[in-house]
Amino acid sequence: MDTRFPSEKAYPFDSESSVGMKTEKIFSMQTLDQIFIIAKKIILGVTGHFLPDWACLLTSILISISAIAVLGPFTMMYLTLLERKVIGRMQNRIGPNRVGKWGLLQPFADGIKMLTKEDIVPLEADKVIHFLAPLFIVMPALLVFAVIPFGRNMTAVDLNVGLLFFIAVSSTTTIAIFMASWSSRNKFSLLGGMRSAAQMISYEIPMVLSVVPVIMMAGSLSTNSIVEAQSRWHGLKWFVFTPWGFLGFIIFFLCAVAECNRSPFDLPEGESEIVAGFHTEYSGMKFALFYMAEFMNSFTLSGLAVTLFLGGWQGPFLPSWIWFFLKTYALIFVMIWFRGTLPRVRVDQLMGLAWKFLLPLTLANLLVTGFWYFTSRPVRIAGSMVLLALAFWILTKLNRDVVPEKRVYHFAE
Amino acid sequence: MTPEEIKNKIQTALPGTALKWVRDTLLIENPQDLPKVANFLKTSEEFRFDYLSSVTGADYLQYLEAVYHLYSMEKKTGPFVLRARVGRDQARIPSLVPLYRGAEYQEREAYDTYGIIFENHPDLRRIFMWEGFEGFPMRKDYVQEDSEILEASDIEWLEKHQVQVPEGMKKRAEELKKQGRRAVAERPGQPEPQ
Amino acid sequence: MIFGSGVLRSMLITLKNFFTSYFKGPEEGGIFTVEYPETRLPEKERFRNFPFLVYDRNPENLRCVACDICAKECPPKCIYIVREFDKEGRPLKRPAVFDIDFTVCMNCGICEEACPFDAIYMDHEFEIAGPERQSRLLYHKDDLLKSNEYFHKIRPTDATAIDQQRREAEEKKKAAAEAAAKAKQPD
Amino acid sequence: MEKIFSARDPSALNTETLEINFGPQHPSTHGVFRMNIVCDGETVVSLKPVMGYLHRNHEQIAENMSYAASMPYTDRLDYFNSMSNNFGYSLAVEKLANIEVPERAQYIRVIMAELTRLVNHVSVIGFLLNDLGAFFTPVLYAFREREKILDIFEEVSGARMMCNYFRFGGVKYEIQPHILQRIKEIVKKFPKFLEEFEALLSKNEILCMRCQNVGVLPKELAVSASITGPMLRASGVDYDIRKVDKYSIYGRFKFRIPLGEKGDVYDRYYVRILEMHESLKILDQALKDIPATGELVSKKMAPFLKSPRNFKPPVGEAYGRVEAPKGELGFYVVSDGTPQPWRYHVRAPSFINLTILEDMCLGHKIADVIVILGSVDIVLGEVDH
Amino acid sequence: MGISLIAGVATVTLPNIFHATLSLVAALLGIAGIYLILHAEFLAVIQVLLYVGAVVTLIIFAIMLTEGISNKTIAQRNKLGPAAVGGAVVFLAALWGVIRSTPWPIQGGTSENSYATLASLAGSLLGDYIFPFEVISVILIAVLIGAIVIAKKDSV
Repeated sequence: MDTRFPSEKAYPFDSESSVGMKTEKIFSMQTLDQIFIIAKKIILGVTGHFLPDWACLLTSILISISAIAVLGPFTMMYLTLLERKVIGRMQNRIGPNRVGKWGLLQPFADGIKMLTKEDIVPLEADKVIHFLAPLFIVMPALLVFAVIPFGRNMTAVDLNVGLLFFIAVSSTTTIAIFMASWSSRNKFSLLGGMRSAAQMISYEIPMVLSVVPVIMMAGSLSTNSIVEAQSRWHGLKWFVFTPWGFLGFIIFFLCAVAECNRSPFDLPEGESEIVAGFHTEYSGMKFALFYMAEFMNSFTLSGLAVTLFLGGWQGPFLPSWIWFFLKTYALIFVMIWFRGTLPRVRVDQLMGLAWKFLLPLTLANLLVTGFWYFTSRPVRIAGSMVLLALAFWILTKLNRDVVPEKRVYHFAE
Repeated sequence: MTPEEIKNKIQTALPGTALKWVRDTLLIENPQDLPKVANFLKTSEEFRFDYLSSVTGADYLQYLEAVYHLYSMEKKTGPFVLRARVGRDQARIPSLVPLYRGAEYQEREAYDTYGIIFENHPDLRRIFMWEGFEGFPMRKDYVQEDSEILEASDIEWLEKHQVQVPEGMKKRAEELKKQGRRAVAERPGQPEPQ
Repeated sequence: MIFGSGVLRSMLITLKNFFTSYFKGPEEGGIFTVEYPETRLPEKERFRNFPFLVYDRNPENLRCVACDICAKECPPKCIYIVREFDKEGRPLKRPAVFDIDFTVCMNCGICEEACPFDAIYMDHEFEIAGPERQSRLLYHKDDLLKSNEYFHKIRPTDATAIDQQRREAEEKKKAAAEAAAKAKQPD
Repeated sequence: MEKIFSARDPSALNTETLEINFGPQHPSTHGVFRMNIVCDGETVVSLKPVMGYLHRNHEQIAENMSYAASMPYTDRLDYFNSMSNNFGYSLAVEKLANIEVPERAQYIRVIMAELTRLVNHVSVIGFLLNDLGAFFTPVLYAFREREKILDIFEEVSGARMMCNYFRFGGVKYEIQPHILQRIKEIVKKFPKFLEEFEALLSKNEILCMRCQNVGVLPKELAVSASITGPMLRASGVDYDIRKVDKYSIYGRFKFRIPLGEKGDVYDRYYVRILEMHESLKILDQALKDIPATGELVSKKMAPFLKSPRNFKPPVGEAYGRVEAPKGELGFYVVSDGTPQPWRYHVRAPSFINLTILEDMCLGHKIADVIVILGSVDIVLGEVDH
Repeated sequence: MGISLIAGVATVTLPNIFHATLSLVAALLGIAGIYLILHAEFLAVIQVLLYVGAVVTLIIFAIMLTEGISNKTIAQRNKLGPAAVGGAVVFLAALWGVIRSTPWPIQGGTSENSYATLASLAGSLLGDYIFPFEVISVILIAVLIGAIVIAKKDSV
């Protein structure tokens, strides 16, 4: 097991605090920035007096884990509320407003409802797998929280292959979806499972490839160093402000939306077509677990997009973790916005988009990044923009079947 | 064109068809001629009745009838109504589905409700009633078999609420209860007041 | 047109509605939800729900004469009337039983139209939900009776017009009776 | 070798064909409609509609009661547009008994029928988008406008959906000037809403991808299969009963019939949008020309309002049809001189439009089946009558 | 290690093919765990990504598309058990020679960056072994093009 938790590492904090001493304001800013780290340090410091070393280590692990374990479900609960509120507003409705002020207690009401609901297992179902599937779907969703840098020094496990770890772990979600869809012995579930498999495999490729330019420029797979690489201009030199980063960000975000089965790529659970897809036969808390996984995935994927392209926790004035959450929630808002606006694409169009459009575009992006790396400033901005626009235009021309036709309508008197 | 002229025109084109005007509609006396006449009406340059608006059955006690409303989408004329009569027992009429696809469900409906068998229909099954349903509910002599039966508990409930239940119904329910059977039929909306 | 511009355009529309929902009224893309138990839509006068029986002054004096016309005309046959008899067995002009099964009634308003005695009208009361299906929704005469004042309250225009008609009819009847009496007197 | 990789032949690639039961309890079959779909992977190989879950033998109910008493039952046929159902039925009976309808009542009827068309078309487009997977946004925008029109209906007839407003030879209630004023306002504001609605939908690439060249219905097949309404016109056949029969007073209004090009789902969607524009034109003219006063029910029929059972049309038969929003709605009524019709038949447009469902769906994906079904625009009250 | 062994045995013995595949997942995850213990994080992650995320997914996809597999009555074993055991024994015998000839250092390399880090892996792939690497990529492109050609055929 990897044991390099932030608490064991030497922070820049100690050296920086001397800077912070200069004025009261900056000092408080620093404290605020590192508030969680300090809290953890204090706890460890207290326990370190009367506990052996291994117990201290265990406590450190436990603190990190419990922070994530609380954050995950809590995010999920309030994301449901946020989603319903935002979509309601987009549809000129109010959204939940009966439980608590502005419906703030709605998630708890939902939770209680989910817990008290009857747990139905179909007669013909493969009971063991049917039971395991919701657990296996939540597991990777929680695991990937480990490598997200929530703020300065706030990464639970700073793996040097953090990015790959994220992608690898989230790719195992497919297996859980398969287990759910296969074990329910429902045809809608089965269709949902097959759709999900095809979708996950297809979208993983452009997603990974769209990340590659970032890795090329940052020179590391560790999420922390990627964030560090975007720290210039007072923490505003984000990768998204470069042509390749912009395109990569859009592609990555689209793939992320597809990866966590959200509209307009929510085919595996396309409500109007296959009822609820792979979780058709789930009820009660198991169903809630599927939902939890979905929302946590959208949170972590937004977090990763922020980390890779939007400078992570970098940003002026505000504490780092506030920046991170602001950016992440902005991306989640966009996801909800998608859901409130767009119809679902069809399964073959989904595949077509991934293989015929996004994949070549990411490859072009890769080449452009190389071009960017090896040329000097005035040339690289104009050149890469032109190249990317060209690639986009060629691909739209090649994918004629998805481009809308112009229709003319006649009138009879 | 006057009705007589139309009739003559059809008869000259299709010799041997017996036609008759009934209430501004053309009665085809031998139902087997129906596809011929319809085909003529659909294809002839003069009529072009290419659109079969409605197919329906009707029960006139002595005979069953199928009524076809034809229109022309090309010439925007119509309606031209064809009817064919068949006996209640041998209700067989050739289907118009080969000519007009739109007749498919409507003929199934007429079969379902009146029991008119459309020959050569590609898929003549019941459409609204369930498989295994007996009888043809739109025929005038159809008796809803269970309308007289109420469950004993229903009758109890009704009487408790001061609703009078006819004696016959009560008796029948009692009998069924004694036999240990539960009347399956549903309670008719509200028992008819006496 | 760049591929993707249509999607962006439709997203702008939803974003616009997201913001207008906070600032604008329901006419300009604001929230059009009516938070039902607290706020209600204005009641329309012609709104019809389930029928009720009108009485003048006191419940004994109801207009219904148990003629059974509404029961006959009622399309789903949800009205059930039994005429009242006096001790000698002569029929009285009032119902002993007047039941309407609201589970069957379909709010068509034909009873109101057909009634020759202006006795049955459609109510505005729609909050009749209850936990029990059968007994709660079978309304008996006592549940159905409502005063003419109530009728005036919910449907002022119709009620005034009908009162006017009834008064005229009454006067006509009185005049006719007087005329008949006058005509009789000389004999 | 070649045969193995041919996806056209389902037996070649030994994949399992799935038989799926869509409905009767399915979120997007628009009610209790059921389809037995056999599909290979996700491609539909065969599709058999099963209906009758909402069957209540409407025809027999009507044959057992007076003519006027089945008017409220026609509301329940296509419960989205009760006004046009009323229109069709009263037209048939008026033909049967030779009843003239007074001028003002004619105008009111046309106004109501066209408002109904607006209600139907906006909600159909909304539901179509729901079937496409948009999360209720178009539906709620559509319902926002629909509410306004339903408010008018409530104020005029007393009910929002089950209006029961038409009577033989006229209409039931007076329509006050302030209501007419409100209808005018709605008509004035509606194009703005349609503009927004179109901006949300018409050019959206995902919608175009999903709808264009899906569920194509060729002209000849459409005519032969007795398809009517916007679906027929989307296939490019110029046939609108308002123009052909000129029933009621439709002959007086100037409007055009939009025609589609290909007959796919997109055309059906767009033809509906264009039809709404035309309906607005009719409404504009009707609201301008409507006489300020006039009787509501013809003198011949006025006494029967109070005693529907005494209305006995002469022996004969009549077939009255109107251009309902979903297609040709026909009522075939045979009278034997008694207060009850001897034969009463409804030609339900959405029922007959379903004839062609399988032909349109074959070879498409399951997701397309839902969309095609949505574009056919069915209401189960009418399909299962 | 125990987990992956048990799961491996389960993979070949379970009567239900879907269960077998799931235990294959467990086995592969166990191997990834072994890599982790050996401080080969990159390898572990790649193991999960490729084998669990992609290969097994494809296997399951194939299982789901196969005719009658969701039918409980179909027998999902064949009679090749003894042959498989024989094959395994032969393979083990071949391995035995390799195991015998390998010098097993008592103390594994303690330094974690001595081998199998990302940079060194990249260096050797694109440096020392550039020729095999390029050959493999050419073969992969050929496979890709072949697949496209085959898939294109039926859409004509």
